[in-house]
Amino acid sequence: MRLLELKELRVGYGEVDIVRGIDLHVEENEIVTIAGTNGAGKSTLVKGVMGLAPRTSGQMTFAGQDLLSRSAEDRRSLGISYVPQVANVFPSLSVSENLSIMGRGQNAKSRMDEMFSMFPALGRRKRTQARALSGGERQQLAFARALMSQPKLIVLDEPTAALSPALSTQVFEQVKQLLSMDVAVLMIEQRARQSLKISHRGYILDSGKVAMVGPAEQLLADPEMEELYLGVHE
Amino acid sequence: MIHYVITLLSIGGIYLLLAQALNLQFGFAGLPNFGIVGFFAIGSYASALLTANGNFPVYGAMLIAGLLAALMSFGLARIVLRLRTDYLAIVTLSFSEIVRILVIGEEQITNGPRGVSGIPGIPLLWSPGVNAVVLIIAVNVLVALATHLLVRSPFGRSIRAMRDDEAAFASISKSAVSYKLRVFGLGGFVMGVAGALYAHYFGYISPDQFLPLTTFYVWIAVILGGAGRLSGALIGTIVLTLFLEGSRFLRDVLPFISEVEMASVRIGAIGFALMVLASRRPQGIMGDFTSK
Amino acid sequence: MKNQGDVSRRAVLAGIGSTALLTGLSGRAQAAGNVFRIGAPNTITGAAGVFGTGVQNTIIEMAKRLNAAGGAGGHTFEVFAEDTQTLPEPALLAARKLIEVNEVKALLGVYSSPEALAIIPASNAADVVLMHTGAAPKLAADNTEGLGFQFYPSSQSIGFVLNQIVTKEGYERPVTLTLTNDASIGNSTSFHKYWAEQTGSEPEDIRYQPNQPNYRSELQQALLANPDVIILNGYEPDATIIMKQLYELGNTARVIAPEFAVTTRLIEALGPELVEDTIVYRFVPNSDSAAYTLFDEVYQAAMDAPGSANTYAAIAYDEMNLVALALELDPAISTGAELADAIHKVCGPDGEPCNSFAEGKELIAGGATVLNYLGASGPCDFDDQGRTPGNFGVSEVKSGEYVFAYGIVFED
Amino acid sequence: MFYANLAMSGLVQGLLLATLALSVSLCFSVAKFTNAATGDFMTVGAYVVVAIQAVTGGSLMLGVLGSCIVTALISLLAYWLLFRHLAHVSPIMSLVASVGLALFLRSVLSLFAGHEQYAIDYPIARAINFHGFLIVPIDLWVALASVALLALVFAVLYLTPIGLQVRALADNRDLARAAGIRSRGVMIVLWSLIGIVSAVGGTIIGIKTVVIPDIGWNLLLPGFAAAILGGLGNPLGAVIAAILLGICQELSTPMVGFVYKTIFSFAVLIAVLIWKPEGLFGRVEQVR
Repeated sequence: MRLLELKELRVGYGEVDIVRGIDLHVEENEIVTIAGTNGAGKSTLVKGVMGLAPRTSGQMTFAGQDLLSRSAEDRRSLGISYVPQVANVFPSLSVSENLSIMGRGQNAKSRMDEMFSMFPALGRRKRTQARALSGGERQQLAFARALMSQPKLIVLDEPTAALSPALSTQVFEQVKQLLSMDVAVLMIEQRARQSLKISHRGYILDSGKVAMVGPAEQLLADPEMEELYLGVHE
Repeated sequence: MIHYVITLLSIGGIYLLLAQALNLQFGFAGLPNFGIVGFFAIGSYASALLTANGNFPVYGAMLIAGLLAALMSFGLARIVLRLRTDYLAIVTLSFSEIVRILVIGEEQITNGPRGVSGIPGIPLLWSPGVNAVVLIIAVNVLVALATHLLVRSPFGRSIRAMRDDEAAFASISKSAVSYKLRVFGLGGFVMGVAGALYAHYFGYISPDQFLPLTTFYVWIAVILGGAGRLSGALIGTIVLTLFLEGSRFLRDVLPFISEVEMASVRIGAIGFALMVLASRRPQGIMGDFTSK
Repeated sequence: MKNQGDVSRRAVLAGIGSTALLTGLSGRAQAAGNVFRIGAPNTITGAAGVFGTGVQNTIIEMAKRLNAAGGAGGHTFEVFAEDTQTLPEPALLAARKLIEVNEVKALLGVYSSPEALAIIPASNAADVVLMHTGAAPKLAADNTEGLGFQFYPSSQSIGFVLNQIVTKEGYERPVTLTLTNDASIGNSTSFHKYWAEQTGSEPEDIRYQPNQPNYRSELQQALLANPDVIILNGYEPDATIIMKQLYELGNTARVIAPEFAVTTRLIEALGPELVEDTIVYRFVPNSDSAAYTLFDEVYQAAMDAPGSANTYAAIAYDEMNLVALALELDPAISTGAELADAIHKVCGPDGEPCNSFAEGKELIAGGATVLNYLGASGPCDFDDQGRTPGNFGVSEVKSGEYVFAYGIVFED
Repeated sequence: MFYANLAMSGLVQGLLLATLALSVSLCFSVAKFTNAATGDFMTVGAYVVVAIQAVTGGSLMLGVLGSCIVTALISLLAYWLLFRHLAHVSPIMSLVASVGLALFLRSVLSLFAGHEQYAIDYPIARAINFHGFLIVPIDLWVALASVALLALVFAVLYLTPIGLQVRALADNRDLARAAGIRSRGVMIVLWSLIGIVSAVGGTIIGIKTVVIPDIGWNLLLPGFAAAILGGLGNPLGAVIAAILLGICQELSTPMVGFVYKTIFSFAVLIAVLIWKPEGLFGRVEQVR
């Protein structure tokens, strides 16, 4: 089933459109990568999807329901979770507070325990303020927080942005594991090659428009793509 | 009637100078200076103390007053420029209070709370009151022209670019800092000269005349008119004056409001206008006339 | 999102335009027969906001009463009131507007030195009488046209009186608590001079800033000198806080303060116990005087509070009476200079004494040409520079009431 | 003993500023602007106490409780009619708008209550003397009320689900929204808290001083200084900074005198910011 579907989506600040008409979709249990140069409008697109941009127009549906008319706060209950770039946890909240913010009650309690067993490092530091966590732990917390609400889709904005290559590899592993939890992933990545390797499909943005789209392997193999957006082999 | 109009023009003109200076600092360079009355006081006292007890030429004193205020402004900016804008606002506000209390405390120099009297008027061709208003208007025109030229110069384009682009602001370069310092200094100069004009116009100054309320009035003028526009400072000052002075006449046709009530209503109306404009029309009254 | 609450430029300008239109329509004083126009630029807001309303309402109430009683010398009074914000530039603008738009002939109830200094060149040039409570010596020098009347006794005379009180009561270790403003510093400095001349010692002087929430360290410093009397030179709000905190800190030394600081409102707020035995001085020799009783009644009507709450209102009351008496004496008055001359003729100290406008009117009808008006705020005598000599009454607070003790006359 | 008494004086001074700094800091932490109307909220709080005392015949307790309700309502109204619309403009614009609100509140107060002073009725008592160390009974109550107020604020912030949401929104607005936190509910809690802090703070200030339209405004700048020193948006830091500033200010009086003590906090503010631009207990904001 088709989860997220964007048609002719435009997103912008003030009078300028950064995203200038994008068609995009994410299927259930699918990992989709969005790559592109700096300033191509990747982050703005995600903000638009999450309802956090000042101005969004076009069509946007989630599991058949209209998204545009819903506030950012409503999107979570539809089943979309968001992990922004860098500032992806609440730094002054403790680890367990970061998780419990996503929901309370019996259900949440058991869900939290699941998270702690999934990320044991977090389980050991339940009462620590998130600001005191290491970069890797923080990233884990961000994932755990996003998973708390049992979403159907997780939107990741450059999950490896501030991480070392070793940690990045770990993060990509985690993203792959999400599939086993029945979660689809829409991911923005600078490390497009690595990201596409674990993705089903990919979109390449340029100047606010989709420049290329296709199955991940096909994009990885495309020589033009190689030259323009992926650069030399890492 | 003519003297009332001249007085209005003189006092309004001094406020307009301050508004123009703030417009330069905040409107064009995005620097929120809430210490206006401090630089105003520095200029005022410098010129007054130089001329009150000696034969120091008034114009020379006014120039020194402006330079001193510019120097202080430049110095303060050097210290606080790297602070975020909210902190900058409060620190500059605190600075102006420090100036005022120093004036109260350093009695040997400033005569303390008793103020400085016997400040000579502005020597020119006509009577003292007319001299003042002519000079105040002339300085205003000069400042407006200078600002106009400055804004359109490469230097002006740089500071405007700095103000508009938040991202570029984050990666603040060395030259950007020096631009900002210069703008802050320039604004300080104009405020200092305004203070000197004020001192020579009234002939008497005391610390009570340099309360933060003056700073807020100037801000009100700039926000009402629309920051970043020459016309904004002018219209804002006129509207502010209309609120403060026009309401005196309003009461003559509304005799059921006593002056005691009117005093409250007048300030309340300014507060109300400020709230409405800031929240519903942040670009100010003149916002639509000039492009962004 | 941006447009949702937008107010259009047109709407804003229309609003301003209509205000301007109303402004243009107003301000034209209607031509009536013998209307005498009085300006009241008072401190409604700002630092002296606690006094201004009482001053202004007293002037308005007096005009109403005088008009009801048939006016003065065939004139009825019209009062134009303004707020000076206790600041010189709004004061000057208010005065200019009153002089030129409302064509007033006298400005009454002007409060501070900065305000009076800003106004006096304008009032001199326009031939308008200026009655004020400024204390700066320069005001006498600026009174070039003889149009100024200074109702506040000089700092020198207040220092003299303070010295007299301390000496008379036999205290040896006075300490002054001085608000950092022109008038209060002047009073303390003057007292110190007299005290030093007399005893050769310099009392401790503690300067305090207005608008502080907590004066404990200042008061602790004052009490450290082990004073037997504390001289407080300040105003009602700070005096209320200081009297309260002095008591809390266990002070037993007596306090001397002006009556406009230790007001009835202060006594009411703190309760009689805290203020018991405080020595207060006022510019009026005796609050049992006939003029004071009459003023008290006017103030009650104007403000619904006892007149002792506001010395400056008593002064405003006297200012109105003097103007009215002058007009009664010389109904043909048309210039400020003539008004000032006539005021000098009715204020004393020579001439037939009178306590009110009604009494003076009778005396004038009986042929008197020189009067000695004895006012609610003092004897209201003025030298040719418009200064009032000091003539003070000293009271003690007993069970929350002022009890008159003795009078002191300033001698240079 | 001299210095102990000065320190005591400073503690009282600090407590008077602490509520104001707390209110400034609370507002900044979530609404992200410096609220210049904070002092005038306190003035409103003090006037409501005076009014309720006049009606009920002098009950201070009832006055404070009533003031908490009324001031919280006014605070909420200010959010609903004004600050809600300023969420997307620069913080300087909000600051200027709050100056407008401050002027407006003060003029409404003076329109109805005049410019004369009022007093809050409480039993005035002499200090208790411990070998020269003086403790004024009302100061104990002031301290108690301040601690109770702090406890209330921190209980709401740290022990309730909505408090968690308030802190989350303060930390990261976008993330909080994506986590389904509705800012409206959080703002209602925030502005109610600000109103309650203002009511109690206003009462304390009114008790120590007199009630005139300017009392809150007069304390605003030192309150700002404390809030910034504590690291804007860090309520506990603000309270600690206020108390430290108060004590240091009073202890400094033998050196700097009573005139300059009023700018002590400003001088410290500038000095500290030169050394630590984010404030004593502030944290470097995360890059967004």
